[in-house]
Amino acid sequence: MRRVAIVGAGLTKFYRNVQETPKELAYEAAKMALDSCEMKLSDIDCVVHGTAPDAFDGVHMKGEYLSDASGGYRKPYMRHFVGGGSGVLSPIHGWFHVASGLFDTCLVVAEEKMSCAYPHPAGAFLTIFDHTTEQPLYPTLIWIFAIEMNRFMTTHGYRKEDIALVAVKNKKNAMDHPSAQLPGEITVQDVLNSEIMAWPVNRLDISPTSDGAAAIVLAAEHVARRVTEKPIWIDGVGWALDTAYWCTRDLYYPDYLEVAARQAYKMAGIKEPSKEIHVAEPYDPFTYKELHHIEGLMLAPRGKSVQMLVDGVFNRDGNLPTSPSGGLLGVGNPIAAAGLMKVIEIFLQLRTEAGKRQVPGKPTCGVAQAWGDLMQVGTVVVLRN
Amino acid sequence: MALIERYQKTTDISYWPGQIPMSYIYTAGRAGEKFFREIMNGRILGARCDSCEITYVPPRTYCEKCFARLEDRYVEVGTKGQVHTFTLCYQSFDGTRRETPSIVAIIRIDGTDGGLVHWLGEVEFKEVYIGMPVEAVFKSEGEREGSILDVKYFKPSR
Amino acid sequence: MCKRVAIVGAGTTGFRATTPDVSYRELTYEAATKAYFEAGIGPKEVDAFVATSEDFLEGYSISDEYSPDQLGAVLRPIYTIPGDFIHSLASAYMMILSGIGNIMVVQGMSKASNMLTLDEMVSFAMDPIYNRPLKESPHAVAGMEMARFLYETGATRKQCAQVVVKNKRNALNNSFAGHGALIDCEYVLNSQVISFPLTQMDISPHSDGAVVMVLAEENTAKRLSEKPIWIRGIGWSTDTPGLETRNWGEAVYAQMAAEMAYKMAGIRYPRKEIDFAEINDEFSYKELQHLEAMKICKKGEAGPLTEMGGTEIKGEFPVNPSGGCLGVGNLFELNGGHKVLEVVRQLRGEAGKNQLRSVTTGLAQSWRGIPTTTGTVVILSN
Amino acid sequence: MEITEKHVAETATKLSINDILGKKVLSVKWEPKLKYAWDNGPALGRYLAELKNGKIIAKKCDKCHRIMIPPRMFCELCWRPTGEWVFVQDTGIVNTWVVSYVDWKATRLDIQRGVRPITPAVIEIDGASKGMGILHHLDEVDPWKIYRGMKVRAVWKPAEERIGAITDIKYFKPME
Repeated sequence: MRRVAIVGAGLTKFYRNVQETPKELAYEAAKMALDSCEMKLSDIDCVVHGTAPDAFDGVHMKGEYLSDASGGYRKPYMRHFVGGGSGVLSPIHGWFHVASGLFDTCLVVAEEKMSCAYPHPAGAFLTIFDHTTEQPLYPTLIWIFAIEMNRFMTTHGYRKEDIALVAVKNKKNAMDHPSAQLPGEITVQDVLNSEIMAWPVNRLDISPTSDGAAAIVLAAEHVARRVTEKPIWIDGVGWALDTAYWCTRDLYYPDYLEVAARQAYKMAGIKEPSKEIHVAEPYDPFTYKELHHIEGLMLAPRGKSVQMLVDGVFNRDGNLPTSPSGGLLGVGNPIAAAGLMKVIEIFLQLRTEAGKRQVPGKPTCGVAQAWGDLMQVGTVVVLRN
Repeated sequence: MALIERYQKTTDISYWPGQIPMSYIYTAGRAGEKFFREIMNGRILGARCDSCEITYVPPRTYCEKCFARLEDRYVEVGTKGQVHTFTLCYQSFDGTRRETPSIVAIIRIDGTDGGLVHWLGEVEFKEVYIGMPVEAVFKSEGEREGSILDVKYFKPSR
Repeated sequence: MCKRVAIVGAGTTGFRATTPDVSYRELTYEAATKAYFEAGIGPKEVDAFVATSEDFLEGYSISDEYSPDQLGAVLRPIYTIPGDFIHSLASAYMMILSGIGNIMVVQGMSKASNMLTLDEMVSFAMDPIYNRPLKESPHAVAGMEMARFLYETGATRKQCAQVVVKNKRNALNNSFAGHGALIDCEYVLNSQVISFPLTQMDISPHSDGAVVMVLAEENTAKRLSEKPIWIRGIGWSTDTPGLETRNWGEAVYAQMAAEMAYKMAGIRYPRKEIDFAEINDEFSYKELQHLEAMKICKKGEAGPLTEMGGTEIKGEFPVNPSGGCLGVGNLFELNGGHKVLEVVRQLRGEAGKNQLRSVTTGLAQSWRGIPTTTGTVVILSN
Repeated sequence: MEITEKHVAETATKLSINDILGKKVLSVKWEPKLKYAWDNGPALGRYLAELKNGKIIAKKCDKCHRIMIPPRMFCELCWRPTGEWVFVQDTGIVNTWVVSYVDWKATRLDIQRGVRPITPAVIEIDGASKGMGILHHLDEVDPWKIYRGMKVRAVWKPAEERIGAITDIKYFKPME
């Protein structure tokens, strides 16, 4: 198997509304990624783009629309898609391109401009549900999270005030992130007192809607060693989807994520994830989701993640820092771009280039993960330096 | 095939109707903002990449070939051009048939590698040819609102 | 390349204008059942799956959610490519080369008949700032491209019409095809003008259907199939998406995708080394334009060659023996799937009355339709 | 190469929605008509037809013996065609639920003025296999007294109003 490394990264500011078109956003991130490793567009053999529903940016076949701005002009260019998991599927899909031996370098871009959907993206969230058996009931995205959170809490006996600590931790971490949309020092009480959206989900349990883009450059070993002294290797990749009949699954545990994580760990030779992984970026569009995913990634035993959170294990200076970037709750959630932002955070952490966000102890192994669709997708990448 | 049971009667067959209810607002963007502000002044803006020797119309913040930043390379390109290709279209964007067809053309703005997709006016379809020189006809100043429709159409120029 | 990869199973429902008796789930299930049966495997033996879909064509805002069940891919590695079927094929091919697994499944599906506002959906792919406010039909883009193509190459409307006549006739002998017909050039030329010079008959009508294929690495392929069809070269490319700056006369995307595939397959003289081709003909002129872009014909040669019957089943270089998009139907993201399927059937000698004599290498090409400039090419050998 | 404030400063220009609506910056509006008629197929077609009759129908897999709702023509786990049709009850238990203060457009309900929160739930249907749930609404219940395992029953629309849709069941209500 060819070794493939991340050698450069770029990322835009995340805001609720930006002036830039989706193309212009994608270009900013892609350009920064190339500049970061002093590569030119002509050094790039192929391009992949990860972006979530067309219904956000409001362009049918938006992968085509975004192609030139992602560096895809007259190059092999391909878009991939697993809803919210697309961001972390991006390095995986880029990895195929390079590991296959067909290409030596790959530019990986992820973009999302949710603010195009005006007055709100509700129609997009409504139409993720089954058109015949569910949409006539007018469900919304928040419900499905609340449904899952409720099941997760009642199964393990978790308390809302403990889960709220995720928002406190991530928003604080985000204060050190230059792209962050919603950083801040808040308290558990702030979360509990924020307006109820759909019990058990309050306003501050939710990540914002955002506009933003992110990009990384992948290279095969012989190129990677030439362009950087600190290549970060993609050592494990995993992804899986569960059934679309989401009401027939027990939502308390993300089986799809465990399947994806086992695939990635096996490839990376990881036997005891909680010991061998030093820093993690689990997907946190909602507070409980970070804990749900920490359990799915087998970084905490089932039913024990909340105690570890309360004990400070997941703090930036804890034993197993999670979302040191500030996560989606703090940095923002331009769906696919947010997933790739998480990969970039692990990349920077392993290069000890995360600045004020740097976790102590020179980490050597990290994992980034995203989730998507109807509580259904797990995408996992294991990185090492 | 592959299924054990299939419909045996046409009258049993059914469908479920629905839609994706969405509406959008798109910002013109960094380059677009500049372009449409100039359109309101009756001018057309392009962006020049010197190393690729390309002039984009409409302007972009980037060169798609070399990824150079072009934001300080916006240039005015004039309002004249040539018909690069054209068609007589009887259909609207939603597929409905139109009584009066419109002449749609790609106008290659002189001295550039880009142009605009727009209508041709003040000309009969059978008089149009590829390479025909044309110029932009703008709405009157008070009517312009920073849109591609501030150009009414292109007409033959002498 | 160190590993060889073959198609060892191909299943389809066939293609019809409407499929009112089954949902998208059953449609894919049928194609998958046939593909797995042909390969002699069950879904549990598959290492990873690739689905092909575009949200607005399925009517979901996140269509990939509904991909796993009908492929038997629940809790398995599967992702979606919003591209052409041949993109997905390339993605699965790269997974095998990467060492992710030995057996991959690729799926594509069209329920075009379920889209009630199809033209609006295609319009929705245009640039929202510069193009959409004109409220012009996407067919105007095809009309303009056709006009420029005829202008640059000297091809005639009659030669384009001949493509329609040929493909619809070929489709009569293809039991999978939904739009076969016996017509003449006059019929095409006299049909209603949509966007001059494009007429109603120059536009391929759409079809429903599904295709599922099983790919395997060499050793596995030889074990699973007596007639493995080898992927010798595959390529994909995207030109600029902007209408304003693109090259209107030539299909550069097809040229670049073909060059990539030829290089991989070690092909230097495509016209000689390839026996026949299934080429995207969503609009009649596209078949001619693509033939020239892929260097199977010189510029300006495709029209006359077609007029002389050179691309007929019995011609010098058969093109679209299946009937193409004009005869089988426009399948949107599945267009490439149908093309690959026909090449596989020809190379296996299973193409029935349209079977070509002693063919060993075939080319399948696709294009993503208006307003894109994305093309894919795959070269297969038996 | 740390990514710093300096790097990202000019990558995106922050606006408020009022900058766009107030035309401080230029924009274009668009409302696409994205309409469909999805073929139900034999499984969902029968499901909807039986809902019109005031009944809930499921389908059984002969191999894993799951009685599945909504019914499907094939078992996605065993990868084989399903077997017999089975009528299940219109009662069930609450698996998990939500007390929602927002509707599907994320508009806040006027709870202060007495508008009842929306209470969607996953309801495991009696007669189907364990864990087989459907999404539906709960009503005629104090939202804060819903609990896991609560027994509920479907409240149907009158026969003449039923059209063959999931909404032929108005909602589920507690059995006590």
